[in-house]
Amino acid sequence: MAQVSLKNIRKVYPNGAEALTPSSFDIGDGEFVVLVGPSGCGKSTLLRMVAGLEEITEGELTINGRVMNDVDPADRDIAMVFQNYALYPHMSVRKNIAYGLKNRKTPKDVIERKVAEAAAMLNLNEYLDRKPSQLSGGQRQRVAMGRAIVRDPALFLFDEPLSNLDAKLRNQMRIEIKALQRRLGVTSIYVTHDQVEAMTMADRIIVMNAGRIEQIGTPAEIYHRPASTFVASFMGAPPMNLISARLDGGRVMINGDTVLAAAEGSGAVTLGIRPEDVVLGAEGSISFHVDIIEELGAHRLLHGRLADQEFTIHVGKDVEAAPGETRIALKSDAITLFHPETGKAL
Amino acid sequence: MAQVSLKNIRKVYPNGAEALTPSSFDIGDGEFVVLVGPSGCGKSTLLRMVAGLEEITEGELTINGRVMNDVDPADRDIAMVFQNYALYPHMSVRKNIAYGLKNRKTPKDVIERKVAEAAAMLNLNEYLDRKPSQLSGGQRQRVAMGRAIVRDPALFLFDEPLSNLDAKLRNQMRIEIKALQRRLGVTSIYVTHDQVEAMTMADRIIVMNAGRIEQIGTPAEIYHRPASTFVASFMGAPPMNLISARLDGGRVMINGDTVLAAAEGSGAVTLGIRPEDVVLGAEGSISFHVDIIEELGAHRLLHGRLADQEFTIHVGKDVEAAPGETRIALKSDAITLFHPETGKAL
Amino acid sequence: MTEANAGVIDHAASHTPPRKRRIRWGAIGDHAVLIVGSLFMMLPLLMVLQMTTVPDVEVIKTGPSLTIGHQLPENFDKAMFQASGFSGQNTGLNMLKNSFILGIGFALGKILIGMMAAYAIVYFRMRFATLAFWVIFTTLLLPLEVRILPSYEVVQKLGMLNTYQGLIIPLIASATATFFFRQFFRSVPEELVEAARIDGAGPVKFFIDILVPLSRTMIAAMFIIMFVYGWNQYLWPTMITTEEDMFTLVRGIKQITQVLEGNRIPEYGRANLLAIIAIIPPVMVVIFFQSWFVKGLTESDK
Amino acid sequence: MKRAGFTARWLPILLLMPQLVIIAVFFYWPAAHAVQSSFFLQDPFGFGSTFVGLDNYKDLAGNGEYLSIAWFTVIFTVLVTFLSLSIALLLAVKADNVLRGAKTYRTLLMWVYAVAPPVAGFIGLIMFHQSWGPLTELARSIGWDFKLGVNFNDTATAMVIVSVWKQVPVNFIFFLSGLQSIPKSVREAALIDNRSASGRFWDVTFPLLAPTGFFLLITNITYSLFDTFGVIDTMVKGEPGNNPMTLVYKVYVDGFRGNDLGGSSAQSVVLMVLVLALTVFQFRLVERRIHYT
Amino acid sequence: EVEITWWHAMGGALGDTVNQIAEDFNASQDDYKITPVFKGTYEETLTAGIAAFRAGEQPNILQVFDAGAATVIGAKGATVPVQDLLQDNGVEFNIEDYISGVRYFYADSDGKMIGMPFNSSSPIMYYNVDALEKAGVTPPKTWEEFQTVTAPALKEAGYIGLSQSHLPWIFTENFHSRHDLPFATNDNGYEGAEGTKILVNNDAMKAHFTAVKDWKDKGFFEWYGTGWSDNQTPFEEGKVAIWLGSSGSFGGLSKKDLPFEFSATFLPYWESVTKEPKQTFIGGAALFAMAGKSDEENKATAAFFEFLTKPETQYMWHRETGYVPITTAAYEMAKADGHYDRAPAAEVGIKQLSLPAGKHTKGYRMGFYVQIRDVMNREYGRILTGETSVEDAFNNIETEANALLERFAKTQN
Ligand SMILES: Nc1ncnc2c1ncn2[C@@H]1O[C@H](COP(=O)(O)OP(=O)(O)OP(=O)(O)O)[C@@H](O)[C@H]1O
Ligand SMILES: Nc1ncnc2c1ncn2[C@@H]1O[C@H](COP(=O)(O)OP(=O)(O)OP(=O)(O)O)[C@@H](O)[C@H]1O
Ligand SMILES: O=P(O)(O)OC[C@H](O)CO
Ligand SMILES: [Mg+2]
Ligand SMILES: [Mg+2]
Repeated sequence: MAQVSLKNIRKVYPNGAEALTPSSFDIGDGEFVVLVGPSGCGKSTLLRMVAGLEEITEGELTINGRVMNDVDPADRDIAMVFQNYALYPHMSVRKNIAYGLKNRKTPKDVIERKVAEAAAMLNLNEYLDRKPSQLSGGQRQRVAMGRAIVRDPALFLFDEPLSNLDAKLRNQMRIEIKALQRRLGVTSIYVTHDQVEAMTMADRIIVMNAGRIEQIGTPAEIYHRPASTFVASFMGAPPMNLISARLDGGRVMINGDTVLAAAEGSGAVTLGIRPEDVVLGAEGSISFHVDIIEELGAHRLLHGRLADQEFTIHVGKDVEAAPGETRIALKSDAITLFHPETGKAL
Repeated sequence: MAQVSLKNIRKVYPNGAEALTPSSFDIGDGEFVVLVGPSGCGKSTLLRMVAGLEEITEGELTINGRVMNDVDPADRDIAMVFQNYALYPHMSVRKNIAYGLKNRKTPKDVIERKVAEAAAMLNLNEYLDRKPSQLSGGQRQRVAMGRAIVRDPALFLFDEPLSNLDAKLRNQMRIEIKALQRRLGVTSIYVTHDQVEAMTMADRIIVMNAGRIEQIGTPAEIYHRPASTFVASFMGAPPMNLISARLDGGRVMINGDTVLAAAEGSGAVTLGIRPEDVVLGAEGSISFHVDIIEELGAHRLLHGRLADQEFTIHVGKDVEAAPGETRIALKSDAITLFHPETGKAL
Repeated sequence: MTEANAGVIDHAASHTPPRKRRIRWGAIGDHAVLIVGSLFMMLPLLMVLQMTTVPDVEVIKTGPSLTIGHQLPENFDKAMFQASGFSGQNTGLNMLKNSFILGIGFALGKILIGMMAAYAIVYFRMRFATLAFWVIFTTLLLPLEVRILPSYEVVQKLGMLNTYQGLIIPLIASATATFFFRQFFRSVPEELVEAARIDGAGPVKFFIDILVPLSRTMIAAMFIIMFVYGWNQYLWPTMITTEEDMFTLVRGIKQITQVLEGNRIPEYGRANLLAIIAIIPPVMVVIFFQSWFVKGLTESDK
Repeated sequence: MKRAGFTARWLPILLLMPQLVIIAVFFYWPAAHAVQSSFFLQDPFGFGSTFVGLDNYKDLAGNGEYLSIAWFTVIFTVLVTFLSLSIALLLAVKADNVLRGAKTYRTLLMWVYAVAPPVAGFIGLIMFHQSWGPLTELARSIGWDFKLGVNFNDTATAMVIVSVWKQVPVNFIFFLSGLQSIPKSVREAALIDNRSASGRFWDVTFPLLAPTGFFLLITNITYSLFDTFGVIDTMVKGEPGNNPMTLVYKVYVDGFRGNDLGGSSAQSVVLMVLVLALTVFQFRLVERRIHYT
Repeated sequence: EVEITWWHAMGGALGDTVNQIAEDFNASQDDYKITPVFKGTYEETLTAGIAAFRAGEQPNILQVFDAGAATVIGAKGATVPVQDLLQDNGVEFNIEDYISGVRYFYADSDGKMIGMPFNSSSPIMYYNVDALEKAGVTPPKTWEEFQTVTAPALKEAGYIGLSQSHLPWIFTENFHSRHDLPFATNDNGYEGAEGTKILVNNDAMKAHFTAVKDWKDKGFFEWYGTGWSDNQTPFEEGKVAIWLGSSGSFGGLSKKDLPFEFSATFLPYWESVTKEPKQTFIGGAALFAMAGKSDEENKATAAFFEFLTKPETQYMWHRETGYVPITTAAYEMAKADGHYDRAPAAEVGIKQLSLPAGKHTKGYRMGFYVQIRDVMNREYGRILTGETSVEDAFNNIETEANALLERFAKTQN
């Protein structure tokens, strides 16, 4: 178990690229923190600095109060699951899992027991003597997990561990990892660019963008109170609708229709609303044109245009809908307003 | 445009493996048919036989009434999009797209026009002179599409074209492909093992399992009236709940609670119900234990146990829920019953 | 062994304001080993080069030394433009030409024939595939040396003594390039041939339009390996060329070093310079293509 | 064979033709000829010959000198292969480690690749010259009275050193590419799992180089057996005497110098069989080798 | 103009002289043109010639050395005997014109000359005049003198007494002729390959090598390897006072501008073996006219041979290289020209060849002799490095050589 603290950590690569502007945050004992953000925003860089695989340019990294900047990766008591598993291709599953323990001079019987436990937990019993090349993607993923968990580390690091899996397996593994972390109570940092993973697994989410931290918060905060249009559009599938609106005399207007009655300030504003917070119905105050209906079994997505801007609505499977003109209303308590230029939440 | 018809098509590989038991179906002009099924069930085999890349062991394949069994792939007037795109790595995007036309001795100016049209349609204008290695996954995917559409083929074949993309891009491409096919009206066969793709794109879905066709039907039929437990559990994410029940005197009982009043027959039965067809509430007739709540933003999944069997419920984001004991009701019109052994719908 | 990532850390360190500057003994050790290794490889060549700059009389007395003399231009003239034989045709220049013809002809021939055969083996369903495979690959590791006398007679029977064909073709009769191309073709994604077939490309078109361009780096790697191999041939050219205008450099050097055994002042300057000249073209090829070479080798192993 | 191979009937035959014809004419025909000659004793000029059955082979088997040359060949091959592989591996690992100057080292280390074996032998003669060879002097400075061409072991040492020197660059290049194709993340995983650098090397890097290593092993064995011919020929200065020599050089000495066609053909056949076994071994292993991806 | 080729093994300064002869011949007439090609060592030249002959691509003239004589002469039909060649083409031939030592080495058992002696040499003793003076000794006449007087004094003076350049040629073949010992059965092999056995395993030889090894241990003698120049170089460097080499090396040595004065004299002999030392075998090589050539070309070859035997050509060759003049006429011309007054050492070779002949001094004729020499070299090397005993070495040489002779006999059917 560990508390991890980053103080003004900054990373400049030898070629001069600043992959991370000075950033700070603390992670509590047993907490599960998810780093999300688009490709190239610096997630892996941050994680790799914590792991010790990348030198820290500036700032201080402490784990349980001890400064770790110059400590060897093997001495940080961490376990890491790599995006592409990074299994040792020439070792059997058993050896892969045991390797980290062996190097820590764990007694043979302890190793055996731990490997057996992990294998049982991950349903890998039958595969212990296979080589990684003989496993399917999901099985490999589980071996990578096994290698991490047998170690009982103070800190788990995950770098997009599920991104190579197909959707079905990804769903399944997501639940397993989360359950496992709960059970073991190990502090974890989890990198992903998949917002579903972030939402379902995190205690807290850190949203990054272009080397900066955009927002830190619980999944609900991030989802419902995004700190910027970036966060709003990055989280959620489909993402929050962002529509240009005008704020005028306490009212927010789109194309002349009032959508929200009580707001302060005036001038151009960006209005954000999640597709599921839109109500479809003749009584709605705004007109909306449905172009495509996506049937997703449990619900439907109506893609269309509102005041000539793209707009998506999420409706239950029982709600009647057809392409063409219709009317909608926005749930007023679900509306977030953003500064039209900076994109920051107002 | 083409009508495709398979009559008792069978495939035995040289090593004796029967990848496809004799199967028949017809595809109408302009229809979009999706083949789904787990890995190894024979989807690619079937598609490749249609393409002419694999010899047909038995049966007859006709396209527009003409028997095609022995016709060269190049002469079948088809275009195929491969799982990993199979772009020619050394050719520019433009050349990749034009290659098939060039081989058919299409005049230069026609090629140019067609490539320009396709590029415009797929938003590839700026990339025409790049090599595939300089493109992102989504862009490559679009090049692969471009290569197929310039050909104006009678038949499109897609073999898991999206499975290498990340979730976000996959969602986006899914919509684009479907829109394109609508626009061009070309008959299409689309292989996937992703049920979301199948549900959203198909006019008709063919569900395969272990070399056999399990069910053919519209997405709604497949989703709501699965012909077997296999189809039920394969389609939908999360999949349909399948619970052992007893049919007794016209009633379906789980653990002594009646869940459905009007049914014929008697004895053990498997009851299927989709997670979204379960109603949560104190007035529910059945008791359910919630273990984990997955917060998905727009909705939540409650994973738990019903009569000691795994069970998942889909609830809106506004529905109150907490781990622990609760009560549920099943929407009776949404229940499907299956034979407990054969798994066929009753 | 030192830390596998020492280089990475070392590199980044230069941009870090010195917190606690750790001396990277590992990195220093790495460099030390590499420097010693480079010296081991290069020093002999440098010594040979030095010896071409001083008069032969001095060389026979002292061997390589640190003095740089003025003999180089004269030796160069001797090596390149003066024939060592009666016919006046085996000048360094002429031998250089022959070496190029042998090196390039051999490399190209081998690549062409190897590619064609590998293509047939990998991409076609054939009845006698296994037989063809073994017939070809039995020759993989067997060099000409062990059957050189009968080979000589065959070449003679075909009237190819003292011809470039006679020099080149028998050397091509082994399957190394075919083997490499086969390995490479097998690693080319299956879908490419399928896509091409659907795009209406027949076997010839596929080969020329897709496979050959795809094999570029592999061809480059092969070219280097084969060029160097052909260029460095010694015994075979010695046998097969009896006319001095057909001599290659390596064969010529041997003749000159043999003179070291003779009765007058050994022509160290000329021999050494020819040795250096014989090294330069293949080295240029290696260095010029090196990134492709390494890439070709790496990719072929996928 | 590709799954969707072409079915054309004549084209593949046409494609194979050049290779098959060349192999038939310049490989199988001479090889068959060698086999045939090995059963005869032949006048060098080709005027007379006597069928002697297996005598030539029996003579070999009973010839102590031949057997000790075979034994020397084994030792020489093992030494050259082992040393050139291990030095190259060491250098490749180091070159892979350093970022600064990596390209310079690589270029410097590649040069000798282009040196022809006889030229390497010639350079060896200079380096080990009896009166002023720099390496002779080096040896003398440590009290080793090195005598090329006189002392069997000294000559063998020089031959090994020159052969290794010539071969290190090729191995280096292959090892370096091999190292560079090991996924970075696997090495990083090891960094977390094992704090000992040498442990990481032997547990992870080394086994992952195995395919490259195996391929090189075969190449180096054939190099030591055959391509060192030029080195040896130059270093013995045309006089075998009591100098070390390998089997292929012995073929040359008996067949070329001595014009004993029957005897040297028998030796050729022995070598061919040996190498054939090596080829089969290579294919069985290479084809079966685990694909680590 | 008829063109003919000549493959030879004359490298370095010798090669230059060969080229000179060829140019002179080409310039002397307009009907023929000869092109000499250097083919490497004697062994390589012979092999190249044989391979080419089998291929039908043989040169007109092939230089074959003493050790290859049995091979080329045994293969009847490979060459045109020079005697026939000359006579058929109207060139006068009289074997008596040749000096006695060279007449029969390259002749068949009937005494017909098959190969044309060209570069005939004799192993002689070169010595460093300065060194011997310094040590206060004269060149040794006998090995007894060498080991008791010369060598110790030279050692005292800081020299290694002796080195030599060809153990089989000097210390074996010529050892036999100098002491008039039989070298092989069947009249040294002249009577045919069948049943010929080598007689090298005799007490005189063994005693000699025992002595040589002893000298080496005492620092009287040094052995620098099997290569010719390995052993010549230390003499040139002034480290070694006496060197046994070929009279054919004389030209080269003279041109080298050595930092000391050198001279030469006869090869020493063991007084304990004979009191009447005989002549030595001729060394070097002869030119063979290869068979299978057109009459025209043969005519050209004959013309060249005629040119070659001219006293002027022979004298020039002798003067430039040190190889002996093969005809009496040439010898006389050299004498008349005062060549030997200027360089007395140049005469040593021919004088030694003109010493009284013995029963076994005509020459020797053994097949696979190149390999037999290799065996000797190997075993001698082992004796000198202490890897084997003299006894074992000679047993080995005898066994292996006889096996080779037997094999060779089988090839001659
Ligand atoms: N070794 C390096 N040298 C220079 N720049 C680098 C290096 N590694 C990464 N970068 C740059 O640093 C930035 C952050 O990279 P990082 O790998 O942390 O992104 P990421 O958020 O993990 O992206 P992804 O989701 O694609 O994995 C990128 O712009 C990248 O190009
Ligand atoms: N060339 C072949 N030889 C023998 N068996 C084969 C061959 N190709 C495929 N099979 C087998 O045929 C069956 C069907 O394979 P197919 O590739 O059609 O599956 P799929 O449904 O496309 O699976 P996936 O979703 O994994 O692509 C599998 O059991 C497979 O192992
Ligand atoms: O050096 P040469 O020419 O005198 O020859 C010496 C011996 O006879 C060679 O066999
Ligand atoms: Mg990353
Ligand atoms: Mg498939």
